[in-house]
Amino acid sequence: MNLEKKIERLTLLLRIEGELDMHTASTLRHAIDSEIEKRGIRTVILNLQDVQFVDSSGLGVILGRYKKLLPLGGKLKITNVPPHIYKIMELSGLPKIISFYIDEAHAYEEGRGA
Amino acid sequence: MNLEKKIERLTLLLRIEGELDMHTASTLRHAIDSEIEKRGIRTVILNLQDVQFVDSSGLGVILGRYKKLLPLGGKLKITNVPPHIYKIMELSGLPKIISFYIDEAHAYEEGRGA
Amino acid sequence: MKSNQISLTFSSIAENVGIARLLIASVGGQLDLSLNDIEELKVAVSEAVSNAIIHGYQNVPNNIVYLDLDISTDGILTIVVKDEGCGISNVEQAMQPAYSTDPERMGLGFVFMQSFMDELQVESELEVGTTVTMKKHFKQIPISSH
Amino acid sequence: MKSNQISLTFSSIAENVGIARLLIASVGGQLDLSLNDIEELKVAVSEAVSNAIIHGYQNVPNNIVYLDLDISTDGILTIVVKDEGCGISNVEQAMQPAYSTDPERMGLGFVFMQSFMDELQVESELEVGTTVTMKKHFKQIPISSH
Ligand SMILES: Nc1ncnc2c1ncn2[C@@H]1O[C@H](COP(=O)(O)OP(=O)(O)O)[C@@H](O)[C@H]1O
Ligand SMILES: Nc1ncnc2c1ncn2[C@@H]1O[C@H](COP(=O)(O)OP(=O)(O)O)[C@@H](O)[C@H]1O
Repeated sequence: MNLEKKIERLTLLLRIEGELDMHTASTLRHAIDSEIEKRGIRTVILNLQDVQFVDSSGLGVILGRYKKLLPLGGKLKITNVPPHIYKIMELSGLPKIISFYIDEAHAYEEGRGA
Repeated sequence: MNLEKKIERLTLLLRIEGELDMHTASTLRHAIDSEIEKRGIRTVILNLQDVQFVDSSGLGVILGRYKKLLPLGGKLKITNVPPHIYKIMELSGLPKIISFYIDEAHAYEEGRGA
Repeated sequence: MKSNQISLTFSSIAENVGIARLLIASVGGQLDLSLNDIEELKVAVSEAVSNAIIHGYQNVPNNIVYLDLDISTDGILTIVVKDEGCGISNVEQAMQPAYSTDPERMGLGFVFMQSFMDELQVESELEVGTTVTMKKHFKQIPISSH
Repeated sequence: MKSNQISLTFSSIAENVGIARLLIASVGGQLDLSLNDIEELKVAVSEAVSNAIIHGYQNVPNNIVYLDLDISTDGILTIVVKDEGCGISNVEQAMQPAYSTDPERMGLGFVFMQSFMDELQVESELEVGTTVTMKKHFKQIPISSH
């Protein structure tokens, strides 16, 4: 897994590339949690365009970050989900809890208006 | 392995795609030998552009076809060899025996002139 | 006619989960399964192997995970994932959706295995280990004879 | 620190040679080897596994080939390919370039293994089988601790 990181004020954008499983999930968890703690990040946007695989370990880390941000008044947003990844997410019920956006621009926008 | 076949008079052109090992070598052998026997093919051109892997089983089948064509007054020609495939071939000594061409046009040409 | 049998055994470290997936994807490709079916097989294997490492061996690295594949000529792919770890005290409860003994996890591993495979069977004994057997039916393809 | 150990055992059929290569390529990728090194590992493994199937088991399908990988933390990848086949009567002769007992083959299998690996050792006993041990040195990469 590779992570491309962009920080803009209190928003962290992560472009994730590769396989999201028990091995890489902990790397992702650490990457997000350290930004929340060090910089007071409140909005996390995950661009999943180049994610090739996800299983329940990967989904668990995403849900875990959502739960961590919630009491801090923060938000987790997901963009650019490939269809085969969305199918797995749907089975997990994640889309009922977390907001999905078609692309990064839409994910950024919604925050600004509010 | 996939084979794309073109026959023009007594020349058989095979574009080989994929891995050339003990599993696929026998398919290649059969494809060439049956054309030699059925149609009296005398020139065989192998385009290796899309070969991703070759080992001594694959090279053995190529050398075997060369040896089969020789007493029939035929020719085996190889074109478009990717560098990493050429390295393995070089180690086997094959380029000292078999003629290599940069592309199909050059391989066809040489035969017409002679 | 004999079936094709492939076994992968590997140290219980996270890096090896990807190798287990690669193996099942490659076998699925040989069986001419659809990309979607292969994707689902990868998830099912990933869940079972992750469980063996995380739960069975509690992330202790120097243990062995067993992945046995049997491709029978009558069109059944059998996948067995085995560990010699701590075992499960109540298998029925463990298989409930959203049930997990780890608060950080979703409790969806068995749900995914069940959804993506045609058959799922879990045998476990405390202090002995856990064996997950999964089956997938596939269209038979003629065995090459050369 | 413990090494990573991965074993693949499989039926002696030609389709499985590609799976053996896939495994070594994946392990090579994890060790951050160059594409060229990975290519060479694939050839060496392909030769040893093909020999086990073709020569050791004389193409009879219902036998088992063993491929054991050991990735030690001191930077040595050990590859063992084993068969319980017919064995080699004269190993020294068998390893000569261009020597083959099969007129259709080139006798380059051992040459390729020798060229592409840092160490090659062949043990064989008639009617018992053949074990080929190959080693490749790699730059150590820090073991991830998460
Ligand atoms: N191989 C195993 N060894 C021991 N316990 C296991 C094993 N597999 C599953 N379990 C138990 O079953 C529970 C449910 O498993 P699962 O549905 O995969 O969800 P999760 O992995 O998210 O916890 C686990 O939390 C664990 O307690
Ligand atoms: N696993 C094996 N079992 C039995 N004989 C073997 C085995 N590997 C190699 N040999 C013998 O050694 C010879 C040389 O092997 P090799 O250099 O790989 O060339 P080739 O496979 O082209 O014959 C083979 O022809 C065979 O007689």
